[in-house]
Amino acid sequence: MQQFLNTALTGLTLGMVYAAFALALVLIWRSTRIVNFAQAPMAMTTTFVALVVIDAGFSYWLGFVAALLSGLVLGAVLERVVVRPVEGKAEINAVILTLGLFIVLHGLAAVVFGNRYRSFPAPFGLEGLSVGGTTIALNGFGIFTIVSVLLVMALLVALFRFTDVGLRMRASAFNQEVARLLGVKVGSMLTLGWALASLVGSLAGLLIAGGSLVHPSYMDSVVVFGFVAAVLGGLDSPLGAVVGGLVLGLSLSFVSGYVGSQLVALAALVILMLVLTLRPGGLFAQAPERRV
Amino acid sequence: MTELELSGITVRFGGLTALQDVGLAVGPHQVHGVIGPNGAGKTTLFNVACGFVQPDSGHVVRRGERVERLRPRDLPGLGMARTLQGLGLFDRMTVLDNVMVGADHHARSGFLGSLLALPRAGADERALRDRALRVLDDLGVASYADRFPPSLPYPIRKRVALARALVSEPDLLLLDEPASGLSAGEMDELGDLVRALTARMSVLLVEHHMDLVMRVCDEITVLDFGKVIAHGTPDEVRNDPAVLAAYLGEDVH
Amino acid sequence: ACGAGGRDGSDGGGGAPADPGVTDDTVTIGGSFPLTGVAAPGYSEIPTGAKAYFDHVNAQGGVHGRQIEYIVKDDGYNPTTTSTVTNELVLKDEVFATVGSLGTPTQASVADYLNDEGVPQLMVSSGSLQWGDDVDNRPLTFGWQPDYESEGKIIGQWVAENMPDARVGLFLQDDDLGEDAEKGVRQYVDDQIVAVERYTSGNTDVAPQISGLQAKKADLVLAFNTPSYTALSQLVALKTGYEPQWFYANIGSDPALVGSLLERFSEGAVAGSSAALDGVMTTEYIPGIDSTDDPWVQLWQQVWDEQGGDGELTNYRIYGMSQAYAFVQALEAAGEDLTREGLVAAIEEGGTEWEGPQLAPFRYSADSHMGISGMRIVELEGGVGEPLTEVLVTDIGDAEITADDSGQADDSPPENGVPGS
Amino acid sequence: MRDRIASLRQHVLARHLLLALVGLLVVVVVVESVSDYRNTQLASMAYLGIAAGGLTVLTGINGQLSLGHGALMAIGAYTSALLLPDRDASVPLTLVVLAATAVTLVVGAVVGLAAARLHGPYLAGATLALAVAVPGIALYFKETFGGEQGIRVVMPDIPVWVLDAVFFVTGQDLTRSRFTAYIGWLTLIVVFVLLANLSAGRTGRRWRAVRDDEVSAELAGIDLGRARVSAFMVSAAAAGAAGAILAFTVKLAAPSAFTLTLSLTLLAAIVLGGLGSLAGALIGAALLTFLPSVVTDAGRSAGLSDIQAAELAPLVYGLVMVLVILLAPTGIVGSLRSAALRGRARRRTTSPTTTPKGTAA
Amino acid sequence: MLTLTSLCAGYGPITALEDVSLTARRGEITAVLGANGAGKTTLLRTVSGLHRARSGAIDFDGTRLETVAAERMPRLGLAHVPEGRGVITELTVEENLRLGGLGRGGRVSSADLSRVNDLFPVLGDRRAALASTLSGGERQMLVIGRALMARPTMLLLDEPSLGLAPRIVAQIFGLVRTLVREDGLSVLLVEQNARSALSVADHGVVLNLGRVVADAPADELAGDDQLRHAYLGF
Ligand SMILES: Nc1ncnc2c1ncn2[C@@H]1O[C@H](COP(=O)(O)OP(=O)(O)OP(=O)(O)O)[C@@H](O)[C@H]1O
Ligand SMILES: Nc1ncnc2c1ncn2[C@@H]1O[C@H](COP(=O)(O)OP(=O)(O)OP(=O)(O)O)[C@@H](O)[C@H]1O
Ligand SMILES: [Mg+2]
Ligand SMILES: [Mg+2]
Repeated sequence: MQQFLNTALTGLTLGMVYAAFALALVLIWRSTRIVNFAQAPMAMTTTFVALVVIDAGFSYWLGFVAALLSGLVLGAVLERVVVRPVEGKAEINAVILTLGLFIVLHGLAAVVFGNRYRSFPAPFGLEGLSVGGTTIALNGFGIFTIVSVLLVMALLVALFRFTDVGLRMRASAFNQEVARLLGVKVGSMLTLGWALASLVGSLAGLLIAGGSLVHPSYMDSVVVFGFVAAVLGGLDSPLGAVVGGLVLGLSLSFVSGYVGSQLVALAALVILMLVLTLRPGGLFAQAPERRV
Repeated sequence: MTELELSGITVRFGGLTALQDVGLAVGPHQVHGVIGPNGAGKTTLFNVACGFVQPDSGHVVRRGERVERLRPRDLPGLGMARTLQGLGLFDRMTVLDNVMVGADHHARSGFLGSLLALPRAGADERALRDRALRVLDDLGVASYADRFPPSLPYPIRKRVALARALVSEPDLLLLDEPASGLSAGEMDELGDLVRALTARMSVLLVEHHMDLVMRVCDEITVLDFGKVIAHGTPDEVRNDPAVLAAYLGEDVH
Repeated sequence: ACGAGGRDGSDGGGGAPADPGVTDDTVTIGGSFPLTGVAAPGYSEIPTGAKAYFDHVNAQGGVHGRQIEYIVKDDGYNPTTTSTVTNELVLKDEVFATVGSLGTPTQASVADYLNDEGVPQLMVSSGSLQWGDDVDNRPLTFGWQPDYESEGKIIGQWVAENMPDARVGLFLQDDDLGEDAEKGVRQYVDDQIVAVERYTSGNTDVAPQISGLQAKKADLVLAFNTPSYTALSQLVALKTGYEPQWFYANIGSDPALVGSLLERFSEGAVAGSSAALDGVMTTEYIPGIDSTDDPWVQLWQQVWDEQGGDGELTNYRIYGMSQAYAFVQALEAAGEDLTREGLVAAIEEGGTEWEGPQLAPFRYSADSHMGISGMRIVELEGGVGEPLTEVLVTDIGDAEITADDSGQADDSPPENGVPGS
Repeated sequence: MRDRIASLRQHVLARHLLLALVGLLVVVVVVESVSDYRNTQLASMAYLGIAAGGLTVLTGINGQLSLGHGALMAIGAYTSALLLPDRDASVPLTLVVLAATAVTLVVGAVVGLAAARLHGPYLAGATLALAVAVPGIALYFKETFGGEQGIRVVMPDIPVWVLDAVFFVTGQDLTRSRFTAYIGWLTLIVVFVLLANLSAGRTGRRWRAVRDDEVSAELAGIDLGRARVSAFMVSAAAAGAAGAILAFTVKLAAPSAFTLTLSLTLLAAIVLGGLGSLAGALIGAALLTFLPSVVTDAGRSAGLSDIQAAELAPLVYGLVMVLVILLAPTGIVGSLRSAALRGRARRRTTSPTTTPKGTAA
Repeated sequence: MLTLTSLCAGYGPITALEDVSLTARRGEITAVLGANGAGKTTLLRTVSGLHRARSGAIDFDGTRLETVAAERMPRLGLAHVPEGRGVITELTVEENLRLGGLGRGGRVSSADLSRVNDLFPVLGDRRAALASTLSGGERQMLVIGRALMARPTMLLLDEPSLGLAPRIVAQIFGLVRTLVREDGLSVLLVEQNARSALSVADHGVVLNLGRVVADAPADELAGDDQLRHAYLGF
């Protein structure tokens, strides 16, 4: 029973972490129609920024803020300088470009921050909470993770559903020329999309890193599962990202604990294929488009 | 026998009824026009006839035989072809290749033929190419054969799209707004062409340009809000008060 | 063996030119390691240690007047790349031998090739059995560190004797490390084992595994994992309130590294750096960074200070240096006329006698190419291993476990740090 | 005009066989004149090239993005490894390659069926999951697939008649790495001829049509699902053959050889080379085979430490990817082609200005 | 109001506009006519900043537009209804409309929304539907309605009648006339359908192969048989 509970709880926090990453992907997808494969190394880089700040003797929260801000800047700069030329072009070029960025950032981080394991502090206790005398696999940081992901999701839903900026961002993503004709500063919107996404990605990085070990590749496995979570939910939907993350986190935790950790990726594939077979556009896909 | 008969077609999209109990029949060597206000359901009707939309009720009868669960890819086999309201050209293929795709169902050689480039496949390819070039020639656009559509003027592209439909040698052709974006002169040529086609096939035509419709159609069905509000010869329809009110507007053209 | 006749490496025809990689004043050797990628943290330091030691030897005039040139390639822990870079080492750089190359799947992918090409594959950095137990098929391959099976046996026997009532849980990396070790452990404590959990390297979420051990109420966990997983398992245990007795195999118990990793998470259990693993048991087969009194460690520190590059001396670097030391001994023993055949013969003949940092002797002979034969069990106190046993030696299969009587553990290094002088 | 087009296109097979023959000659000359080390690199280039050629069909010609072709290569490699367990195994290599191809083809059919309804990022996600899931199977079924260590591939002795024949032709003894290079490149030539045939013929045209406009393709009588699945199968078959060559070259089939990186490398190869063109796939494969070692060597000779030099390689590799996409978005072949077109346009003064991306070789 | 002077524009080696000069006066409908490929669309795109002129000047109420970014146009009071299907199909009908209203800066007024919904009741009915589900003509209405949301002072209309039923065409032209008359809107109207365009326009400009071949009051053009036959095809 306790094993079941603990497996579920770790699955829950893990799922939230995937969800955070997926939210960043959804944000970029909605605002630029690009799947950002470089999300993970971007977040890794900003996590290292936080680590530098914290190692310099400042508080965790200052490092936290530094990471988020540097994420914002990194996203904006990358969009302006590197990604701009491929936006609205062939999908695959953007894929390759972000993969290239992935490799470059990785290489740079190894050079700048060193290629070794480092520990990353957490602001809250790492010891599990104790409920009725037994310790459960949920600690202060886990709760922080859950709360912040839900908050980000709510903010994103609000941004896209209720605000003019959200509408402008979506318009820019879908049809740059028309958006421009309608007075939307398309360039700024695309930059904003990347900056915000990179901020959310940085948050994901911090949530994964907190109370664990980091090194230049520490986010790599999240790339796959975060992306799968986003696709499960249906890339366009923040709610879908969170649901997708949870579904994945929980199932993978159980597969790992009760079947075998080698099959975790296979389980992800099976879940994804089951969902996509029934709903080719993910769980929260919009109604299929009119074709003719 | 009719070339195509649609009977009792009803289509709903969620709460919206796009077509309600619509019927029409296209006779041999006839041009049958479908007109109606925007959103009346004309394209949807075409989509039913082509298998893009499965009707909630009603059925499609081709040469007296009822077609069950029609799919778009069955069209060439049924001797039907259709152009789209947009262009739908293959932008990264040459004009010739575009048209050869239209002729595809004439080819007999299969995957293995392609894989090994068997002589049979080669002969097939040559035959397709000849067909395609012939049709392009007929429409006066053969000189663009090795160009790519995005680099061509709009009217040329329209012709390429038409060529792609014609090359399958259908005996029922469905044209969705073939004249949109054409100049008056080009429209006249199109009218002549459509009339000429009736020697070989029947045509079902959706069009908003009344000059053209009135000139080429033998029979016209008028839709409004998904229902047939009038049906008859161009003259009958032209003077039908319901049609005037719903579609033509009192004073224009 | 080889298709085109007469190209065998063992072609003894008289007057043959010197073997590749050897000149009168140099010997070129190579190695492949994960310098980039997921496996790079830690492991990429091993060749820097080895290199520092070779530089030290070179500065003393080399071996038999030959300077040692050590070419290090990156394989990113991907066997495909290993095969590519090993080809490069053999065909382009024409190395005399590979030394210390790291990893089981990676080195397995080139073992046959190296043997076919007649290139000695020396002191592979892995505890798999396959480097030493198949001399007939791989006459040129040699292991170095104690194999995981022997380690499992030594640990298993100790547990059976000293903690017969413990409910034993196994925490295993899901590859030959876990597998070989389990085989060894089960020889002694098969009936004590209540849970076996395996994690896949690369999957950093080990909570389900730890929960599994906890659920089966294992109160002694024998863990065969890499150092980062030691830290991860400790963290998860903290989270789930699981407090068994931990016993980490040598490979995962780099106290300095794990301690520094855990130091940050300073809540309750883990306080100061070195104390992080207090009370945890492990094994030891070479002295590590925390044994500052050990003459070998002092030598390594001196070598690193003189020849090392950036960074501190670490246990990974000590590992590389210890390995390099053994290789220099082999060169020394092979004599002035350096040939591959001669080198292999020298290791097989004299390897068991060599002095060196290793606590137990090598098992090198014409029948076995297994490396270090044993280790002792220690309990970590302030980052230093307090011996719980003397040095125990054994071999794979049903070889007995005995106390080492060779006195190997009491060696101390020669004055200038170069063997044989 | 008509005649020109016709005559150019008429003899597809003759044209491809001629190219293949020229290719073969080049291969013999190159393989015989370079060192053994270069020959193993050539063998690596061959398997990357074969897989990239297959991916070109899928992604370039049929428009389906696959991030999982490494997994398909794994299936080919494991099949080969299972067929070559020891030196006495007498399965001829040709048969091994065919078996690897066939098995992967079947798997490709299954994956293709599942993938046929997916688009864009959803397809990318599914294939990405495939790429990471397949190695896990090898870990789980340790008994059969050897777990983390994988299965060794034991190459049979080179048949005597081959040795004799090669000696007769070239006057040199055939070394093992040469032999592997020959097998790799012969396979590549066969695969490329077949792929080029498909691409130039009716099948290729259908694939392209589906890529460019589904609705119009369907109206022309093309079964979208079948076109997609068949492209997937062809592409998977090529990946299977590539996997076999990989197994021959590396002499091991192990999960860590088929990481996501491999899949992404293939994708990078076809885009950098020039999407949709088989020549591009080959150029991309060459780039990715030789670039890392060239960069590492350069770094080392510039005085960097081993680790720094090793870290330089991916950095440069990533930069090349970014720069090619930014400066030559149609890849190397695409850029060459549009340069040629511009040259021709300057001579003719009137010609299409928008150069369509990616038409097949 | 809008004056083009010696405008030249093209695509690569193609010259689409050559030395075009024309004036669209305030409170008038100026029709730009010409055959396919005459350069009409290019003209509008150059005015609204989607395409850059090679040379020449564009003056809008004293502002030089040649270097002004397209996204600034709505604020200057220019609204461009692009040729073909310029709806954002992935957004709903209402989102498309609101986007139009945002162009001016500031918020979307519900009065504007209901005005457009009154003009095109279909759009009101289908408010929450994705624009991709609309029929061809409904999309055309949406684009025009969206442009009106910005309350422009000058409207650039590229083939508004494309795909519209005759009655709707009449309705739209009537609407444009009303706006011109009552709100002082100025319109630059590009049309293939010269006859109906000239029937509503005050002034007409005929382009042929990128050059202006006629520039005169609408009724004068409609009366010029030779010109009609040569360039307007009716
Ligand atoms: N897939 C769909 N989902 C929802 N509504 C749809 C869908 N397809 C069509 N409709 C609606 O059904 C009605 C009929 O559409 P249809 O395209 O058939 O009109 P049409 O007569 O072709 O109009 P037009 O002349 O403007 O092209 C329209 O109101 C349209 O918005
Ligand atoms: N993106 C483009 N690339 C290359 N040439 C173009 C492009 N757009 C237009 N042209 C060419 O510029 C010329 C003018 O085109 P434009 O679209 O302005 O004409 P138009 O009068 O609007 O024609 P239509 O009635 O077909 O809309 C034509 O020759 C056309 O082929
Ligand atoms: Mg329609
Ligand atoms: Mg136009």
